[in-house]
Amino acid sequence: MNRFKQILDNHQEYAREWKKRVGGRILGYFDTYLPEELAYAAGMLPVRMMAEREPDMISAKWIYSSCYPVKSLTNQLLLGRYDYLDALVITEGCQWMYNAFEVAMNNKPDLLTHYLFFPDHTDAPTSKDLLVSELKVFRAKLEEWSGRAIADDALDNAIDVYNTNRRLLRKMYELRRMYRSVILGSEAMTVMLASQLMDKAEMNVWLEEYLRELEEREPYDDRIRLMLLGSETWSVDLEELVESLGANIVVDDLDNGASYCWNETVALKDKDMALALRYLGRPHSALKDNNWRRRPQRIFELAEDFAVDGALIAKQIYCHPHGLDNYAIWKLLRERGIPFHYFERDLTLPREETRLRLNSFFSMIRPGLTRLAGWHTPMTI
Amino acid sequence: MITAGIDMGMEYVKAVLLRDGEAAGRGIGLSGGARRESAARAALEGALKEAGLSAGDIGKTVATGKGKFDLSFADKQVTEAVAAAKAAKRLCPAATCVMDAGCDETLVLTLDGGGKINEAVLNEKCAAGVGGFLQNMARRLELSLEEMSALPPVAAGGATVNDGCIVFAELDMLSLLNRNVPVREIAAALTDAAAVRVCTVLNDVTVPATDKVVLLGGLAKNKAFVRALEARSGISFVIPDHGEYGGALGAAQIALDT
Amino acid sequence: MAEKGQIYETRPLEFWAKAKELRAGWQQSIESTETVVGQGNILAIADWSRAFPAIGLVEDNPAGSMIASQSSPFARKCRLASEIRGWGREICGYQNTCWGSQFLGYQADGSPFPYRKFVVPIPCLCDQHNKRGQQVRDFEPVPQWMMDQCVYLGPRDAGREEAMIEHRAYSMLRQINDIERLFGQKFDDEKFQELLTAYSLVDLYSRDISTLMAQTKPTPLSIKDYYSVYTLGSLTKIDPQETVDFWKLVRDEVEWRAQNQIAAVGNERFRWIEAHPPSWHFLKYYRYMESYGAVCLGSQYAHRVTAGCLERRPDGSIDRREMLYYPKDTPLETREDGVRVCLTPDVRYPHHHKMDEYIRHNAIVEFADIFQADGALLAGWRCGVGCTLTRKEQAMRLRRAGYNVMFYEGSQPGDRTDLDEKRFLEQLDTWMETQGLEKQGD
Amino acid sequence: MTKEYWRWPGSAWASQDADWRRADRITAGVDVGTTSSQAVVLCDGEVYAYASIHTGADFRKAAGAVVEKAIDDTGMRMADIGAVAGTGWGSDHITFAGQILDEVLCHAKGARHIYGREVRTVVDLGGQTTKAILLYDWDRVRDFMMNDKCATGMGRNVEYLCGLLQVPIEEIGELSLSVSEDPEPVSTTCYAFADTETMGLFGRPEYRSDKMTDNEVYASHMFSIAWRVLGVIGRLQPPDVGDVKVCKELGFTGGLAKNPGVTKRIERELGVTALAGRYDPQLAGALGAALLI
Repeated sequence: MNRFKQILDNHQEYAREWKKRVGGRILGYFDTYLPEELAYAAGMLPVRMMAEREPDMISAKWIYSSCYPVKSLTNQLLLGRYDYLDALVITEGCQWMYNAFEVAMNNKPDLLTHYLFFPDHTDAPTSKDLLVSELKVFRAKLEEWSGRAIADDALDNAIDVYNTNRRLLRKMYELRRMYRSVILGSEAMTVMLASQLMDKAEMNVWLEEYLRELEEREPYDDRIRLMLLGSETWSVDLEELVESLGANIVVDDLDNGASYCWNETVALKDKDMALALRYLGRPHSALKDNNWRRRPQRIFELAEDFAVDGALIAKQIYCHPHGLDNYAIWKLLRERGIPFHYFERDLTLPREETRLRLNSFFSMIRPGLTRLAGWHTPMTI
Repeated sequence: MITAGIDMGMEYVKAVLLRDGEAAGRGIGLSGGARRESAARAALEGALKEAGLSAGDIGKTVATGKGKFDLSFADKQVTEAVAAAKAAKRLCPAATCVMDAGCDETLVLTLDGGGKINEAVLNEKCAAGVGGFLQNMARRLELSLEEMSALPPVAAGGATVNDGCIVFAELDMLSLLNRNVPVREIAAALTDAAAVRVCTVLNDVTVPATDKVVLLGGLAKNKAFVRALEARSGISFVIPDHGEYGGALGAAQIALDT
Repeated sequence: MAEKGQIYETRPLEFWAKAKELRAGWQQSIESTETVVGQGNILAIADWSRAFPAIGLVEDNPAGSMIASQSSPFARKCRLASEIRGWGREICGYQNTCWGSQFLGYQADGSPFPYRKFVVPIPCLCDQHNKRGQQVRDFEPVPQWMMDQCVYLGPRDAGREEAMIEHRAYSMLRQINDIERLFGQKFDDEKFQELLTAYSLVDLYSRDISTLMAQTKPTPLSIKDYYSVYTLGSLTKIDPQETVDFWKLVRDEVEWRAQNQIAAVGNERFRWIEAHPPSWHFLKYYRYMESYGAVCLGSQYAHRVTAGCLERRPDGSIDRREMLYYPKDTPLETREDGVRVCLTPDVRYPHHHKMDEYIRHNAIVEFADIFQADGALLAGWRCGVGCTLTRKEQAMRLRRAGYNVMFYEGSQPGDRTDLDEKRFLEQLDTWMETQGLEKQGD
Repeated sequence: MTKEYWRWPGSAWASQDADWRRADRITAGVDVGTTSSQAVVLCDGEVYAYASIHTGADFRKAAGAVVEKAIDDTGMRMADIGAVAGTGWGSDHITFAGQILDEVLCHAKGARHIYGREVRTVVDLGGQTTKAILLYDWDRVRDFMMNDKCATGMGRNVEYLCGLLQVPIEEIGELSLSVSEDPEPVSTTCYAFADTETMGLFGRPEYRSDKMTDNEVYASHMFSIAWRVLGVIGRLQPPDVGDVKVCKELGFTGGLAKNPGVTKRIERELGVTALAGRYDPQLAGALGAALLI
């Protein structure tokens, strides 16, 4: 566990060190719609850009009114924290991220950049064709950057490594599904986030060891089982706070959580098509879930499957897609009797305020289980 | 000729009298929203007393500040930017940049050699109220402003609060308080966050100034804040005496010049 | 109409009367015909909807800002209505007001909300809108067709474009087919082509108008006046031939004014540009600025083309930008041709916030140069993603090029939420006064 | 010494009729909030004494001080209190409490005691947080909603504003109600925006015609606070179509509940009349804690 935690805590260190060790190039990406396999096959290490809380005096000059994570990304890029990146790629998605991408593009002329149009209309019969066309463009760009063609077996290998990673991460979710979980939400999220920072081949080795460890582990006590919904996350502060109050997050529907690993690439002769189908077919982020609403139903199914007691919806301030999704999700959760608590967060988690919310929420949904100064909360008012 | 400049700030009203261009008197008073006009009269009264003059001696009065249009007896109103630039030019002829950090607004101006304003940048609304916030927090922490001003700088790796929003900063402050972090450390963290916030305005001009930057406004009096600001920005500010009277001084100078 | 500080002759616009007449006629026609009203975005689908006899499209942006301008208390109520149903408080005014009214079930005057009969969601222009359209179906399972808004960055790439156009053409043809089937209306292919031809003519006239505004000092037409006829023929649907005639009329009058040095604003001494459509309160601040003798020439958006419709040629002359808006070599014989013609420019010339290399780096500076501007007023619209994207950078670029730029925080797009009007006007004072300009005519 | 307009008066009360020495069971509830702290002492389930003070910079000190203040002059000592329950932001610091309870539960219980059993909607208007609580008509919390992070700090904001405007905090609510018609509220997003906007409302020549009177400015600010609270209340039971819906048996708790400029406006917008209570609404949290022991 500590290994993963270290990766996450020093989220830029791994890539820097990898570059020194392997000598390869690093490709930074913004959201999880990037078909990483292509970059991996081209010998690059795809690394997810992670927001970080630190004093920010620069981003306001370049970007206005964005969410705090994107301000942080802008800040880090301008401060040169990401100067080890060789390339920066964005897929069509969050526009705040796009703004950060543009700022980087204009301020770091040496950075190789690419914009990949990922269809917002994911379920048209022509969407896959368009994505294949975009993948070919991306592939050509990667080949131009590296000066050599992406070999078929390299791509096969990349797809295999990524699929293995997804399978292992799914296995971790299976362990969380057990009635008495052997893994805490904060641990699982740490692994999840670390996997977006690491070379997947190495990650897979670590992960296998970790899963073996987990199988040996004694399960935790009966805890309130929660589901985490809302915007992407970059730290496990919230999970840890939840755990300190006697609950556990057992499943999530975050774009960089469960949705990142939920489906695998199914082998096809046409590899671009195989990748296109994988990414079009993944559980969608709020932004891409813009035609027929699929998220509410998926959330309900996960809630049933993981037998959750309630849901926490934590939306980043200024995250519009999630703001617009609340309506349908709240409605469905209410109709089906799944209690939820909604709150906004930014990069700082006001611990006390959140603790008060959570205490009240937990004692509402399972009064007997709340840990408040060693006493059980009375059942009635 | 006697000219008067009155700066109708959000928290304080400041008055400055010039006798033939030489500073003759100053007066200050809490502005109190709706009572600005009477506060301004009182501040002016104070300045007149110091100068040994009477109201009838004043040849021309120019008002500036957020409430400049509330003053019925002003001959002219000028924006805060114009007044601040004038004051900076007077106090430091070589100034290339002036920053006016007050209760509510933070204004940064870059000047050319002749004192003309190249660029005027006002804080984002999300960064409003920094001065008032610090005072409010001092009150919450049961510190006087003097005590807050005398605090040592924040230690590296110590407590921090949100530097993006004063509303969130207050929540963080209360969390620190609940975790038994010493009040002085919390105050230092708040001061540092305010300095970071003010730095965003300083950075917002096309080419941020590095030298000969004049700091005006009430926050200039807060030593801990100035130290934090200098550490964060890397600028060594020119801090004139009575910097909080900058706007009023500029207005009085404009009354003389026009 | 002599004003204090007047430098140039000015006189009222004559096309005004005709514009009013057209607008009234349009108003009458929509009140008298039974129209199937759907939700969609004019940019992407207005072109086909008009070839149906009675299909109407309502876009949430204009609908929202119209509600907000009718009644601020009602707009506030709409915002509250969506907030309590879970919408984030940072969802912009357009969305909140329009869909808040749907949540309430009634409009500002108390009449029932006009529920849409179908919906065409358009993602991508702005994240605020990315999910727009779902709100319609949350209420009632009406037909829905999505229309992707494809863009790309970087050098022109014919292969990339073709895939995008195919993707969109498929959606559009399917929409037309389905509407014929579901609402029993016949798509008039001839009218469709007539419309496309009319649009290209209007485009030419409007570029003439832009050229005249840019190149004549004093400008014969201010953007304040231009905006009042801007939507005639597009959002305000009138007959294609009438549209063309009207735009010719406008062009001719502006040309005449330019030749005779008739100014839009008699005391013009400062020319400024914007970077986006103005917010709903624009009339007030255009007028306020005119009291300083500062006249607004509009934005790249207002002049209809992402990069601005004019360009400086290598020899220094200024001319219409060579646009592939309606490619000359494209035949316009079948419905598919028409659809492709509709879709091509959107892909080739992306909407202004997703810009290609050229546009990002140079366009706004070139625009300011061509329009002989002295400064620019750039708005940061709180919570408006698409409206605000890159605005800060543009400000920086213009400043470096020597323009005096005022960046201000406006309302949320669509309504007056978050607008601190007094602060904004004081910023305008600061902007003017720091350049030594004083109010005229006091 | 300039007058501190923002400082609201604390309170303390002890029953003159009852004698605590005869009580079988003495219990106390302590609510240490971000801005104010309250203690309520019960003798055999009946309110015997209470106090309310500014929390200040030391939560632990406040917790002790508020209990001391409540039992001051009664001859009772801390040791005489059989059981203490604590709640609130600083509840960790109530070292003498036997149990710590969550705020929603305490406010709900306290509100039931103050407003009677029929209360169904409890709106807690605190220094930092705003909570809207929906109760079943049996003794359970059905749901609760708390403010968005951006809408934090409304109670504290009124303190700050009163200091700035130099208007006594006890009066600003009434003053704001003396206008003939409410102006548009200032920014309903957050208090930072609202403050800047409010201070700008005091006059500008271009707008002399709509220049506001002082009371209208206060009204505009109070209205914006009320509006932010409405958003929290409405989220409890959003109807499929239509305006904000609320169970009309509504009671306010918390410090800001004593500001009619806020509560009356909420009542007006909701079309309900809030229940009248037996005790100071600010005591609800501490009272609830004491009752829940």
